[in-house]
Amino acid sequence: MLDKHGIAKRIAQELEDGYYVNLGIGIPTLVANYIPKGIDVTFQSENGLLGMGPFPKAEEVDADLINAGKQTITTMPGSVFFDSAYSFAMIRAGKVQLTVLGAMEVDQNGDIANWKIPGKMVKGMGGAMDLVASAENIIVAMMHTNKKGESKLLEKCTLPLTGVNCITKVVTNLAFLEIKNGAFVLKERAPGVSVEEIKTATQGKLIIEGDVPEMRI
Amino acid sequence: MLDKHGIAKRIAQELEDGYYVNLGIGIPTLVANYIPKGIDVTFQSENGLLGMGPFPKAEEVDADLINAGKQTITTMPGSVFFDSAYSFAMIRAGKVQLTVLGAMEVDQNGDIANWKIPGKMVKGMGGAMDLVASAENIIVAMMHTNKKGESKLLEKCTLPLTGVNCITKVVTNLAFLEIKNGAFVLKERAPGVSVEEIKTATQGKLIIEGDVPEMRI
Amino acid sequence: MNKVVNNAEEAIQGIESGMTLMLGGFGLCGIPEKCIAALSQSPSIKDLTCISNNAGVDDFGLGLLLQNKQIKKMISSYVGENDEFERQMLSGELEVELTPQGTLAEKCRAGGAGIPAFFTPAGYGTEISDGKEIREFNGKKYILENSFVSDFSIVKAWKGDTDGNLIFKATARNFNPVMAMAGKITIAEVEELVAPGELDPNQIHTAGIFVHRIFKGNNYEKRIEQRTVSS
Amino acid sequence: MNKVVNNAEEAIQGIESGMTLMLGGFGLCGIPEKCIAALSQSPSIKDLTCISNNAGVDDFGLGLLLQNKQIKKMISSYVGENDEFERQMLSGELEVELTPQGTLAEKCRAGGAGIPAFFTPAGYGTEISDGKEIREFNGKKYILENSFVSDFSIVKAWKGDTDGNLIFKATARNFNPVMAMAGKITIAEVEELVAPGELDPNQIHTAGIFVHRIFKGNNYEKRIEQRTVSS
Repeated sequence: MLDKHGIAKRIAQELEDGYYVNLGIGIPTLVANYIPKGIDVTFQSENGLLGMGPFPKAEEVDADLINAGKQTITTMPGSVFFDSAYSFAMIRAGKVQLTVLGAMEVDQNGDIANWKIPGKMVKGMGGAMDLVASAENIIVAMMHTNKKGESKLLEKCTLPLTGVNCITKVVTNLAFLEIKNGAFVLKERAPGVSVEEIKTATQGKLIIEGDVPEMRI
Repeated sequence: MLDKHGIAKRIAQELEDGYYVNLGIGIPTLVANYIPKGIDVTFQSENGLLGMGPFPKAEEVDADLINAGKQTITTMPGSVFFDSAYSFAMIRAGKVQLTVLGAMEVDQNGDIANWKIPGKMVKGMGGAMDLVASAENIIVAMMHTNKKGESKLLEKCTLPLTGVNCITKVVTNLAFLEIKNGAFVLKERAPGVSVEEIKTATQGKLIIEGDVPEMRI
Repeated sequence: MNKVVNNAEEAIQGIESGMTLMLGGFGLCGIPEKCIAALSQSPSIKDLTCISNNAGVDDFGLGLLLQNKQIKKMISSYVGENDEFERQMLSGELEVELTPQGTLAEKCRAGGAGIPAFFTPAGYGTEISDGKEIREFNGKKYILENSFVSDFSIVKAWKGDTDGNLIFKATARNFNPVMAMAGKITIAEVEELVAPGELDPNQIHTAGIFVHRIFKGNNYEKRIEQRTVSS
Repeated sequence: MNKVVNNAEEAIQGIESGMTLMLGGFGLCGIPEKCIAALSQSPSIKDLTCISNNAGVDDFGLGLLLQNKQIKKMISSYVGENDEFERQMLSGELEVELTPQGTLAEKCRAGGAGIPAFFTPAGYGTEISDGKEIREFNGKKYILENSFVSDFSIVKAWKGDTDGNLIFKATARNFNPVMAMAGKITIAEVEELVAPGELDPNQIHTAGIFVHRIFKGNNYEKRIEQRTVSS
């Protein structure tokens, strides 16, 4: 079974040299810590930065330099600042090659729900709807089940949607799955997790083809 | 009767302090030479400049610094360069307060034709259609009649249109007119020109109210 | 034509109850803190519709106007770092229109570009598309969104000149340039105000044609929401 | 990931007959003269659709491709400083789609912003609006225009870095930044090529994410169409 860092590590293996990547808040943010060696990726922060670096040292903190999570950050050489319209221009035009974000629910059609729970205070969708409507390659990083032990990989999302038909990959504490032709295709098991456990934890249609390898983290 | 410079001088009297102005090619360009004293106006060139200055000295010529007529120019202090989309953003949003342009025909409804003559090589509309569709205050600068002596102030334009219902004022070699409620309203006669001459040279509906004063240039 | 005013109090003259304001900033980064403070000192200005990506925190930014109940409606992409906001929203005192962040930015940019409406994919198939026109282009579904124009846009820049040309710093740029475009009247507060010609004309982010009033603010607080540091 | 190529010949690899190209520039100002020259040296590339505000002059800029009859269709706002252009257009060899300049710029920007269509007032009531959807917003009539995307966009910048970030000079900026946004593949030729970090991140006009190939051109001619001087 993977912890948050394990999920981030597995997702980091999906990075390719030259990728422009947008990381959501939470587990996705951790992906930046595990970029494979020899690979050069550039992080986009939708509030207006390409080339986001790590957190600053205490003495370098600049209130005018934050990421989309409102955290103080730094920039890498070659970084660029721009306005919000330009930022979402590059997102909608598909120039951000990989988006990683968290979710409350994902379904077998690639629909995602991650912004609103009826009856609870709604904070808003931020840039998530623009991101999921535009990126060609979207990986969801989340726990396989919710706090009540219910599957978050569903036949059909029950919560208000963030986007439809958009998620291509899911990495959870239990497995790496692709979404294809209306089903979750089990590609890899997390270390020490059996196919049976994944089956039990997955409510949506699950396709298991041959021997499912264990992840190499 | 006014020459080109006289037309430009009369139009310059319509400038107000703080105006952002776009001048078309030909007579309109001359308006910049007659800005009334004490008045501060900023010229916009739709290829991407706010704060256009006069032509450069020979040794200052810069191929990267031209106006919309493709002429080498200079900038004034406080000038700004921008891209074509931003340039037409300010035009369409109505931030350019006065547009002056030439025309082949104008009619009593404020329609204008200035880009195309059937059967002749068509060079294109450039930015004219955007300008006339957007500016609230558009002055046409032109001769009252064409080379054949036919009126260019018509009941209805006969040439392909550049814009409809958009021209508010016309300054010709003979007169200063406003377009209102489907008619040309004669506001001023050019020096030495009689109301009768203007009537004869105007094919569209002409309204003459009381004594029509002579321009003061 | 003088665009320079002395301070935030002068800058906000003419803002009246019931108006629609745009306010730049992302979180507390790049917000026009001087004008917001001045508005909060004019509690008779009420029923405002505020277009702003976020709604401040309880005691800073738009939170100050919420405390005074000066805001009738917020149009934002993400809110609720703010207890008073949550209270007013849940009690129904405050109307909230949540809009995807990119759509919000594009609505402002379009309004400031004379484009009344445009198609965007964001929110298709979600409740955001309810009641909106859907159209397919090249096999993909898009929503028709109308643009925004404000009575007053209030932005914060790093440097400005007296002609209203603006330069923003780092990610404090965010919504400020597009909101500056979309104001019937646009107010800019800046940290440094210089004479025309002192800013490089190649390097200006907002052209002065979009800015009607400008002033230098003093002692910016620039509060940080999430101070994250590395060791 | 290396975006740097050695020269224009390498940069235009992959451009094939029948493709749609966008080419920056206004008149001869800010045109990608090195790539245009390289294309004219590859006369087997034909039937191009070229989106460019103008069409060059007989012996410079896009005029070179016209001489070679490499262009099937021009999409421009103003053409005909060019005898060969006129001849091909009148004989029907060359198809020409005239588009208002602001609409042309916005079509490129929209294509590069993932906006497939937008409403604009330009050309309403003229032949430009023939066959297009008309809609009224706030009492004014607008035309629905579709956006443009190119197979290759070719732009010319003043300075660039090896990540593809670009800075333009003066009015040589014009259509270049919006066309850079709208290319499936975007090529930038620059006068000065530097390492990442040498350009101020606040001052970049085109973000490298939009640029796929970049090279330094030498000995730019920068021909002037109308040399006007004051005494």
